[in-house]
Amino acid sequence: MSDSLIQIKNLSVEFQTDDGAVRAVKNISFDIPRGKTVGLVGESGSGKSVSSLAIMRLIPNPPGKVTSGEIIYEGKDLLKLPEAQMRKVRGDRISMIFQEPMTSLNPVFTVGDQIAETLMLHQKLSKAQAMAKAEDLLTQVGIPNPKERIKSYPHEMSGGQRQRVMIAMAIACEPDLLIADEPTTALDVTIQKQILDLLADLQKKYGMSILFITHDLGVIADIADEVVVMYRGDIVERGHTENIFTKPQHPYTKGLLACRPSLEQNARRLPVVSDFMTPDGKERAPNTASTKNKKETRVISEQQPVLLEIKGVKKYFPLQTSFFGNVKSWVKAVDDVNLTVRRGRTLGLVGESGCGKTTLGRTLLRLVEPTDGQIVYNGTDITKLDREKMRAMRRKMQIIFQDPYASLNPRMTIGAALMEPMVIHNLGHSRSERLDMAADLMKRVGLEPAMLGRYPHEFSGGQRQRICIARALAVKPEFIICDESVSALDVSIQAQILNLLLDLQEEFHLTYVFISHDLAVVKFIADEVAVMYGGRVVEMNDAVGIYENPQHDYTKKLLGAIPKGMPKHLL
Amino acid sequence: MLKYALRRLVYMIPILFGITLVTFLLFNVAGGNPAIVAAGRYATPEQIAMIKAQLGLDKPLFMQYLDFLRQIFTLDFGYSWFTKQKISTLFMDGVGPSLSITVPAFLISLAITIPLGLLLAFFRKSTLDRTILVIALAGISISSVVYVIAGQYVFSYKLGLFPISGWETGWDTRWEFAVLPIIILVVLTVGTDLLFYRTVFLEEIHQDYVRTARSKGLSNRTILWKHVLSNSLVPIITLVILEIPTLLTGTLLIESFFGIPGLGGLIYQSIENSDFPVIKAVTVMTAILYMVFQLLSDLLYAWVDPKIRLG
Amino acid sequence: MLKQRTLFAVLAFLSITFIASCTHKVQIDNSVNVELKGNVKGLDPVGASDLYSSFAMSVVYESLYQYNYLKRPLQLEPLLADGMPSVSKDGLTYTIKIKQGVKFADDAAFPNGKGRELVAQDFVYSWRRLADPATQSEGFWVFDGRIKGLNEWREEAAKGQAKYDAPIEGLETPDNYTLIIKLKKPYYQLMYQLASTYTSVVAHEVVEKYGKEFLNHSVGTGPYILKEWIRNSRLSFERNPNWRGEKYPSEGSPGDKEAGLLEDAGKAIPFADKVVFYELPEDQPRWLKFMKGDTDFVEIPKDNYDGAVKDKKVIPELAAKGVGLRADPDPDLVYIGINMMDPVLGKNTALRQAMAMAYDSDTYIQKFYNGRAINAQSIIPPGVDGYDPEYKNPYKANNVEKAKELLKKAGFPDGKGLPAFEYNCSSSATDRQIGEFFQQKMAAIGIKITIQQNSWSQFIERQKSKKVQIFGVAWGADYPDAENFLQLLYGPNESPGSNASNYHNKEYDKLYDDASKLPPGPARTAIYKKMRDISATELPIIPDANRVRFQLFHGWIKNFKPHLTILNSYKYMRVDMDKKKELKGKM
Amino acid sequence: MAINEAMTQTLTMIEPQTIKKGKSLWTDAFQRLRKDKVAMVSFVVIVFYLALAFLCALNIAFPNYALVDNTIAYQAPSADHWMGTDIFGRDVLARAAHGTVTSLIIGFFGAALSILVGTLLGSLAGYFGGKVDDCVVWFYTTVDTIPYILLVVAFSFVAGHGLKTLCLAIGLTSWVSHCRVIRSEFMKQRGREYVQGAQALGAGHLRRVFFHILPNTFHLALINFSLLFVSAVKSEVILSYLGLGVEAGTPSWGMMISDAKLELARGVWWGLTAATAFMFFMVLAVTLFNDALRDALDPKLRGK
Repeated sequence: MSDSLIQIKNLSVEFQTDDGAVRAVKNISFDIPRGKTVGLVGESGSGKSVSSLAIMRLIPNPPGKVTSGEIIYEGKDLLKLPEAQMRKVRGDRISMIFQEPMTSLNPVFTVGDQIAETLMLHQKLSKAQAMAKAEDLLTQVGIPNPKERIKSYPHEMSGGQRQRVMIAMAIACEPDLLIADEPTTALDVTIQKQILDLLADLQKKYGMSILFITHDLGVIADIADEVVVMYRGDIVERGHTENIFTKPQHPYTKGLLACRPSLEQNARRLPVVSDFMTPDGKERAPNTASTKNKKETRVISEQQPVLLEIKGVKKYFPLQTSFFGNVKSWVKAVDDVNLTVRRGRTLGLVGESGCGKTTLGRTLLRLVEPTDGQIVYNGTDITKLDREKMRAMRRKMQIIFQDPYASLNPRMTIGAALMEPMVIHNLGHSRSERLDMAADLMKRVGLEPAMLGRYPHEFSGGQRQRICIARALAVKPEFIICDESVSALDVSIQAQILNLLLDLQEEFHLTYVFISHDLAVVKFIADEVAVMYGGRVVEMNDAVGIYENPQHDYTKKLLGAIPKGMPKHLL
Repeated sequence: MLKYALRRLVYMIPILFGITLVTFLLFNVAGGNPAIVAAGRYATPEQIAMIKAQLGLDKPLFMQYLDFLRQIFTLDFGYSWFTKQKISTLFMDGVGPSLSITVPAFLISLAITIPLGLLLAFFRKSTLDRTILVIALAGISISSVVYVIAGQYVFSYKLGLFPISGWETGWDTRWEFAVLPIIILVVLTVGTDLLFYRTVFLEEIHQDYVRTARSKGLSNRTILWKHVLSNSLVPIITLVILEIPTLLTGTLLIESFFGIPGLGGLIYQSIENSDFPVIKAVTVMTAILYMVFQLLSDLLYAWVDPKIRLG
Repeated sequence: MLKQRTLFAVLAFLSITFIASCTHKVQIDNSVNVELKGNVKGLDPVGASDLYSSFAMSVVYESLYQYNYLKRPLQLEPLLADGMPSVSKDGLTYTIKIKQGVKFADDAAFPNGKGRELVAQDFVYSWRRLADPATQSEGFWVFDGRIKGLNEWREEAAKGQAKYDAPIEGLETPDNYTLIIKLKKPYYQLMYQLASTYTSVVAHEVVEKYGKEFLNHSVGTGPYILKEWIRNSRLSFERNPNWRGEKYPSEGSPGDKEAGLLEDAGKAIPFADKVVFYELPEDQPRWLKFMKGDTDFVEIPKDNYDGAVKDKKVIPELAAKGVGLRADPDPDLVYIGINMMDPVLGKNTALRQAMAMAYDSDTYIQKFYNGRAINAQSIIPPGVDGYDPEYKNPYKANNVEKAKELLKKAGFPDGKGLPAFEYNCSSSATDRQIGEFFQQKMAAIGIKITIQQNSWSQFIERQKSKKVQIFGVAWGADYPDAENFLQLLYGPNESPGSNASNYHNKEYDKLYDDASKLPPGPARTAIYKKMRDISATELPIIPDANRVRFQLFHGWIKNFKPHLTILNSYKYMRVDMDKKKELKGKM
Repeated sequence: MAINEAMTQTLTMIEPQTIKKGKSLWTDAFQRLRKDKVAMVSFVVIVFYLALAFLCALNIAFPNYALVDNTIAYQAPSADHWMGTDIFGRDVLARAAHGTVTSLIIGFFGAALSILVGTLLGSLAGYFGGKVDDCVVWFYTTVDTIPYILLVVAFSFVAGHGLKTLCLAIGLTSWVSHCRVIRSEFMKQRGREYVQGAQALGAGHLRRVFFHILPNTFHLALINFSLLFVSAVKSEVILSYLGLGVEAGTPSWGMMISDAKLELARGVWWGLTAATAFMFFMVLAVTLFNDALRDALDPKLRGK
């Protein structure tokens, strides 16, 4: 009892929405031991963020309300504390960092001011003393030449650096508890590693407890001492990290662990949560037959001729234009890329944000006009085609975007969205015929045809991505670019979509170019993998080969940064 | 910064050119023949022709347009056709009274609406927010003409608190005449400004950095006054700067009704008498001022919002 | 803390100005305060085209003659002239003596700042300025085609720079105090023109020194000098220290003595130290300013009449405050003009007669002038020779039945087959209401009228370029002679001249030419009556009303006998200071 | 795989015709509107005004609005004339009621014209960018800098006075604000994935603009329409005061209010009160409804 810093006892939180009250957290209880890191894991909508906000009493009052429970800290129930005293706790004894570094810092104040503000508020330091302490804090969180950086503004720093500033602000008053709500989700995997290491060092140095909230089990394995798994507002499982990872009890935890594509195994199909648990939470014996068979590297056969050749493709964006408009300097987004894609196979394009993979994808479909180079599709160089011929070509090449919410017209029913490509390329002669084709497509991607009348906002992220796939299939394409098509989805949904893409590839022997920053996903789905960095392809090899013996040191650095997915001491 | 200012200035040339062209066409082509009016009650065709020559209206349109451009560059707009007064003096005489009504009203309205807007945004959806909102909307729903007419009748005549109309040029004596018009102008503008500021602050309050500030344990007042207000300065500056040129043209209604010799009255009078040189001069002057303040607001952006790098 | 401080600053500012405004001192000074219904354009005699500028200039500039302040009907008397002119038998040559020792007001333009003595050459200079095209003067009509050599000089001046030293045959100055005017044909209205503001005298030194700014820098021979002008708001004039002086008239018309208008007979004028003109275009502020006592007299707007006057007498509350009432008929005519060049209206006399018959001037006068006007029967207004009070225009009987018969006679029974006619007026609210009234009256017999409003100058322009069918307009006399109204229908004066109806009647024009050859007398009056009869039956214009000016004045203003044509009446007005102190307190 | 097979078998029996109707953004917005009491009250008031205008136009309601009777001019409110009579003895209440017709016409056509011009130019500038954008920006900055009154006056020089010119004048001088909004919205939507997706499907410019972007800016047009409607009704009053109002004789609130400048000093307050009251409730209703509409339609504000 004595070594736990904070006890949360049957806490529940409700939100008033348009159609009645929604219980986001259903009387959960867990403790946070002193000096330890507790990992709070669950998919979106599981209530993990809401619980952390409840500790800090930051739940926005008009819609949300804590309906029951206590949060005991140093003998006092934080929920009952008067606001004035709670303010003294916030930022001083308990502090918090958030997911979006880009918008969490005040854009119009310097970094130094924002850190100093906490010190001056809680420790009554003078401006000069606070600034000096801020400088020291910046060094602690690993920001180079803090003297100048103190005076710079948030927009002048990278995402990673901004997260470091947030951490500096949080630990300024050496709090007992640091709550980290998905701090690394928005960062690239290499930077994510540095932040996790930093948090671990600071924890040792100040002996503070950390409540680390994330949906990524790999990260939990790296950093957490204990794990709490949440599902739809309930805690389904709790325990030491090793037990959770080696001997998961609850079917949901099992499903969550299994459906993660991992670097070590070469599964042919990914199990999904529903393989382990019925929708109402009961255990289900998984028939692991289909998931057992290994994925062999499919040898290139004759039926798989070269479908797409990318020769010396470049795409430069003007950075600075002089007074009269002639460009002085360029951003080389895609710099002389040469690749080939064979029919029926999947080429993985992997790299961190800003490496040019998305721009390349858009250029292949001429959604963005290439500055130079040729794109030869089945023998014809599409960069030379005029509008009319290009339109015909577009039937064969399709794209699926990352953000399911933005890729469907919010004011068009799903049926209309599916039928639009048919109308454009006049497939099917009458409306009823097109309706039937649309119904087939819905079935094909595992959705009820009866939902054709619905609108995008009435579907979940995963369902919407299925609709986008169905829309792409409407024109019976040969080649589809998946631009980060699963990155925005929860792990379990991600697995369903990846399985669907593989089935479709087999059935319609489609050719994919799969773009992603998540190496594990690319390894699972791709036949060949190209690693991009700074607008260039630095290495290309088959999926298994790229992991076994990476050549280029950037690829090595990339692979090294990925959380192993198993607690360190077990590897 | 200078390069940006220079480029903005170059960008203004076509706009200024556009305005002079539109104003010129609007009045010279559509405006009819003012010489007839200037010839008086006993006009004869010869006299009209003579006056037309004097006013330079017999020159081809293109030449007239060149004269107009020359006037703009030398800022000497010649003489009013109707009153024969020098236009630049008319303009200078009018600026003083107009500004002494609009500037104080503008400042008072700012001093009321910004704190109130912040308050409403903070207590959004509360009864206080809804009641003040409905009152502001009700205020806007009554036409400004009603405020001016009823205002003068009730306050000046019935209650006798203020002089009915007239003006004094003395910097100490003019306030006696300016108080009621200022109060009416404040009442007219406070409604719309309050709604705008409330939406601006509402926008900012939902941002992530406010949640971070709250998590640092800052009090509501500091969050509002330090963080939210400083971030809302950009949209606020846009509105404030865009309103400044309108300050100059004064308020047509209030000036013509309270007998205040401002620019608003000048515009109304020149319209009534088809006094084109005055109309054209006032339009071009307001346009130039509008653009100068536009540039000013862009430069202010950079000072207030470091994100906007003026390269 | 920031918030409190700004709120506090705002409250402080408001309270200071509030207190300042309540304690504005009640000025009791020896000044005549006049309200003008429009803004003054400028103070240059050649630009005296509008009434308001003329009123303001009348205290500074003087002409050869002026109207006697009290005698009605109006009689001319010498002002700067030394006695009446001696006119040659053929009426073509006028010899005028100039008063000696008359000085211009002091001004920097004169050598060592002292106003120099007035000489005859000053008049020739002033009248050349009137003719000079560069001044774009609207007043040249007073001499246009009348004085030998002046029109030729004007054409010459139009070509290049006007030569002010070139001799003009018709204007000679044998010595400094004699002026000889030679006319092309007899022009009996000349005497009136020599009393108008257009022909008042200016000094060439002042014009040359101030050039285009002369209109803001008036230097004349009059009793007052300009002290301050806040444009579009207020002009104040102060007593001219070295004015030659003038006496208040010792006799007037019958009834003046009893009305106390001869108390100051023979005394030196001007009585008031200051004359202040307030430029107030809007009715409501003008009326409220008088009720507060800030101005001395006011023309009663139609909407405030019932609140101030009951059956031609001031209501008791105002009488208690010492407010008096004056009613003076003006030589002025409000009429509805019909464009005779219109194919339908112009050709069909019976149609015009029907419209006149259907029109109801009495209700018009009741509604828009609260009964303060006379139902005009013909083009000749009261107060000029040729006016016959008993004359009744047969077509002004306002008889709807007769009107319908006339309409049937005109070939359009109950208005069938008639196109809609357009009634034009200015954009003021009262003019619009008058338009609606006309529309209603015509609708009663089946004539459709649409109303087109324009800004004042647009309305004038459409009228002068013959684009209007029917229009509501008024004509104030420039000089007290029926000719000033009869010329409204004289053929050669068609638009853009003053004959806005573009009426051409050979017999009427011949009579007009004969009359202009005759000096004022019974023969000329007989011709005027014949012309009146022609216009009364042909009805190129429907005479509507002759307005009587009802003015309220405060108890402290003495010698108040206004007349529209007498502009320089302020020098005769006296302020009873202790009465003003007593009455002002009650406002 | 098992899951997919299971689902496909069970579903073949369902016929496509039994497609359940989805709840579009519009229905969702209107449902939320129905819950907002203030919005409902304002909606009822607006419907009342529309009905009144309709009845007046057909001369069913207040047919006596043009009945002249000079004997009873400027009568105070009494039993047979609830709001008294005007200068020609006409019933003030009837004229105020008929004034609704004029204001609705000016408000509706003025606002519709502004929306049309604003959307057209805004979409051109926002969608194509580059030279087209520069031209449109140049044009609307020019129009926006010229004082509003001068534009309306110049307009009435050319086209004379009257209801038609008033609608045109107001419509063609107040489209700039909407144009700016549509331009920035088009710029934002042009880059969105669903538009690029349509392009990938082979949709040309026309289809992308009319089927995709425009429907997603329609909610802005609706909100701006009610704002412009209110400003049109209010500018009619100011223009009537300046003598640029509707033809004399047509009943209009603007005329009644600007006549008050003459009548107030003589104690005739009912003309001003009637017109101001009628206008007050309509403008307030439209403004409150617009405020509620803005919250209901604006996706960002959902639930906050």
